[in-house]
Amino acid sequence: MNTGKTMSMKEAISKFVNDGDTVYLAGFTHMIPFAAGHEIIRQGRKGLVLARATPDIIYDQMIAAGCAKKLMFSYAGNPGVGSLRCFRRAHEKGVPAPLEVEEYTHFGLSGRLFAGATNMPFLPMRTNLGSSLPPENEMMKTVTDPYTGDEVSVVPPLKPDVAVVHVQRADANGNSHIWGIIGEQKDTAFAAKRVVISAEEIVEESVIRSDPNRTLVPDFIVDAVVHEPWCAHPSYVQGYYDRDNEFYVDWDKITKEHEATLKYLDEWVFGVEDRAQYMKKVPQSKIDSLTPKPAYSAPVNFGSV
Amino acid sequence: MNTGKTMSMKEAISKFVNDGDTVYLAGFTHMIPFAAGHEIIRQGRKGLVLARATPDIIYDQMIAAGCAKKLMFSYAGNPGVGSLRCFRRAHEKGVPAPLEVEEYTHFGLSGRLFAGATNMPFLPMRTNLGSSLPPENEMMKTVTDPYTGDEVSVVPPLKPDVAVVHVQRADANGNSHIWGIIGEQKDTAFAAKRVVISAEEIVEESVIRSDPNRTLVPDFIVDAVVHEPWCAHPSYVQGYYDRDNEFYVDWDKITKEHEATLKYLDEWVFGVEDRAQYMKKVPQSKIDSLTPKPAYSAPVNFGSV
Amino acid sequence: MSDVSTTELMVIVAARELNDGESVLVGVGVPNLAANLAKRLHAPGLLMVYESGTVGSNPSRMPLSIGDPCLVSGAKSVCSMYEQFAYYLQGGRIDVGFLGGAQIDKYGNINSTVIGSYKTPKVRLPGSGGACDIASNVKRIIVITPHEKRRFVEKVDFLTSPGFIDGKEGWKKLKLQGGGPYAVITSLCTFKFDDATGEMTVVALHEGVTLEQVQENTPWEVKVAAELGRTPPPTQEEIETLRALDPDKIYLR
Amino acid sequence: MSDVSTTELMVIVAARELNDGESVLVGVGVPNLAANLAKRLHAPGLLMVYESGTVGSNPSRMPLSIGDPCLVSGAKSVCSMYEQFAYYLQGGRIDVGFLGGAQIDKYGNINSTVIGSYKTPKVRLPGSGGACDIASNVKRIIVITPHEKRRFVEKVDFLTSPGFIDGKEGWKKLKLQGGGPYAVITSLCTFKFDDATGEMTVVALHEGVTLEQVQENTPWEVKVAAELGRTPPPTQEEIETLRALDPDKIYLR
Repeated sequence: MNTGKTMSMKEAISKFVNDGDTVYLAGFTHMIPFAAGHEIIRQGRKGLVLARATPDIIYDQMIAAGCAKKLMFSYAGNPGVGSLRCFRRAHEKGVPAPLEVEEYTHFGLSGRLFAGATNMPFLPMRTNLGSSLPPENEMMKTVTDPYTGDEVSVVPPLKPDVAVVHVQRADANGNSHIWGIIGEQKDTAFAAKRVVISAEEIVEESVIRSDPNRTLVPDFIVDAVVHEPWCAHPSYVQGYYDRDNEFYVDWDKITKEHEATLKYLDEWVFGVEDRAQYMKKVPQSKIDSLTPKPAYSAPVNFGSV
Repeated sequence: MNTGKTMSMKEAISKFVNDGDTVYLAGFTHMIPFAAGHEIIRQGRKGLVLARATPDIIYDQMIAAGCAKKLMFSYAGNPGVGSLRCFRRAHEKGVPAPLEVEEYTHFGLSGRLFAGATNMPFLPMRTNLGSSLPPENEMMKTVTDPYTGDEVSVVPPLKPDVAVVHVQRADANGNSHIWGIIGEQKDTAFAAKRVVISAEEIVEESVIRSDPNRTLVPDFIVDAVVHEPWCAHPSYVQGYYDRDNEFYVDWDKITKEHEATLKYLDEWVFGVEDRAQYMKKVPQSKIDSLTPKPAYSAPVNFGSV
Repeated sequence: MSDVSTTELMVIVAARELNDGESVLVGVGVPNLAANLAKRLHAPGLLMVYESGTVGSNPSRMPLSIGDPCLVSGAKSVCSMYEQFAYYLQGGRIDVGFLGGAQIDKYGNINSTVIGSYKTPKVRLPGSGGACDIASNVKRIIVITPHEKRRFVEKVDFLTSPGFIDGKEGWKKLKLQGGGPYAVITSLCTFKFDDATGEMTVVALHEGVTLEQVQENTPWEVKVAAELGRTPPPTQEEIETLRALDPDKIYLR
Repeated sequence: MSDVSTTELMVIVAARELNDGESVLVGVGVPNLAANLAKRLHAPGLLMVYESGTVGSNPSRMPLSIGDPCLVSGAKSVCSMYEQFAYYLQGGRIDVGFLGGAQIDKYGNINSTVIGSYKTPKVRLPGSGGACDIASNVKRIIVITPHEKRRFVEKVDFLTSPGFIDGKEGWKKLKLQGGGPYAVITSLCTFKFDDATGEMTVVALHEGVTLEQVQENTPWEVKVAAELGRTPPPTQEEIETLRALDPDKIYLR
């Protein structure tokens, strides 16, 4: 197999993520690349603009570690649990450092990514009118609809400096098959200036080419490919492992105090070298409980003429 | 198997296509629903606005049969061959009847469908500026980009009265798996007020549910489901049959004169009752030559938690 | 029925507001229970759509988030995030959306963003997520909320999701395609909204609740419908079906 | 090399303009041959994208249309029609686009819509298709056309796809993201475009062709590059590789 653009997560983050970058770690609840976030923390990146519709636990950790100067988001909660305490501590109290916010609705932020991915000048959308948000965010503007004369809310394209997109399977050059909740995976990859793909499995190009409709990210927009099994834990990967809901609940307790949060980071981020070492610390019983039973898609015939 | 919304093409056209409708028979080179076009001709619909990016042979036939008052399109050629002679005869010479045109670029017309499918107020796009087309089509307007001050071309949403979308496999309620060139299949279904799905195969709902990412059309926007094998001939269906290129070349000769064209319609459209009878007239050797060798997609695991 | 909890009661009352054949945008927790309860009882053809892009899910367990893998395996269709908001919500294809929040006012405006000022919040809440998008585009908004004084306010600190703004006249000027707030189901009563003014109006009191109790827990002068009703008590079938949906009492605490 | 046909020559000259690692939006026929020829010779990493949404195709036969199923089986990726134009073309990800048409003027403006007036055409041509979208968004436009007087005109009857409009100044006002026309490869010569004025300029004459022949077949006064070159003759490798691509001479007539 040719090695293409494959490298370690350490190398990929070192090469493609710089201090001050606008970073988008993709994944709407699904395939959130925790391993990439942890490596960014380990490498001590500073002054990042962290963009994600749902910051989730991974950005809470990066904020607690002091990587971020700003959070761009649409829903800053611990999904199904409650608050993101590190985000709140930074934004409300400046601990460990003050944190600016740039806030949208889900439609608004996913729309900014879609507009960035497709290089639209701006994107009209049916939302935001009447809300208190547009006056607080100068990126949200209005335009007069030339067909009806009505006022229409618009957002500008978002083009992050760098994105990490985790996928189920990719070839060594970055052609990626993604299934399940596809969220903003494709739009993030197309919108970003630099793209790191991490994958549960690296497969032969022929596997990708057997089903081109499943390829949401084509290789020529990809800069690095990282083979990183269990990259998304405690988030999940459809068909590979389930969400570790227990950890999402525990995070609420771990983060009650900043010091306890740092202790967690010391053990699980700074205390390991990479995802493989992290996974060695996860008990086998936990791994077993998260592993789903197989359920395969019915194949389709592309034919050969 | 429950019969859901299944009915014959005859019944579906009779129920859902009215004189004067804006009709979109979907399919960018692929899965063009010829059987639906023929049934519309047989049922003698008049005054239709025929919308398609590429009118192709099917709309040439419907124009020759006198069904259309207007053609909305972006490329009115016989792909790989040359002119659409019936379209030209109608538009240039009024034979068999005058034909208006409403014309876009491919991006413009596929954009109108996308905007219709997603109910955008209007869609900004990077094209049309400098071209002679916008002055000839009052639906194309410009808006000032509120971020840069630049002039931006926009198109309004298109919402056809009725669409026919051919697919590889659907369940009885219209959940549809589509692969290969997916063109404007999804956008047409979501944009249209009434939707007829025709399918090479009707499958159990469990087949659809085994691969929800492949479902481009969900049942709740579908009005009728027609089981119509070989619906698309002489166009093609990925994995089922190849394009009958010979017929595309022949069509150029058949249509040199309006009378010869009518003779073709008499034999192949009015001379048969339905697609099954039409296929009985196609020689077995032709059918064999169009049948591809199988080439299956690598399955994916969705897992069961 | 004294053993029916307040949460169970609210879920059952909400479920009754869903009609067969409708499409509903579901969040996790209480709205998910309401939708699933309706589907199992009087609305077998209810279409459930989640913000995560899953359509027609067939979950094997109680979903623990709107992105739970159990919502994907066996779903009818799954699309991207932008597509979900564009094709389904903006497309005008969703009949009912459930919303909640920290504050609600008498026009059904909801705050789920901050307590205090936006720039220097006392409490920073999660923010809109899809709530403003849902409020702007669904035909009927249903709110399920405990009836507490701190939640019912004269004026929301921050307007996250539009109700009828300052009344129906002002709301009409926004030309939203959605139908606006439809019902607020609380631990004490059901509110609907006055057709002319867009103001929240008590239409039914739950069993054992008085109008005085409602007024005591609502800071503005409560409007009452001409024909004030009583919430029909939960039936045995409703209670049993609901409890079977959440046997581990994850949400039915 | 006298047995090399005009079409073969134009394809070979066009192929030389494509660089390894570039992305090219390909139409069927002659442009498809040029791209495949370049890929087999000096540009193995050329990425071919088709209007039909297929990316990185691996065709088992000569595609007979841009939607040929052989472009799908074994492709890297296939997306929808709007997506192809939005993510790839508008996305600014395509380096080279091939265009053709019935008329071209000295600024590289192309007509593929009508001969005569738009409302009452003498000849109705197929129209833009993706041509105007390609012209507006690719970094380099390459035109391959027989050098005939009726095709080279002072002013196109209809401007389907923008070249440099009335010169670079006017063109800059449109703020297109594309780079505009780059080369016109005819049966007689290769034109490129003057950096300052945007006017078509002969840069190389094909073997045996004189400047007088070019002028005779061009209605305006032809500009000539300061250093006029000669098209290097097709090599044996170029000819053999090209002919192997179209053994049935479907396009190499």
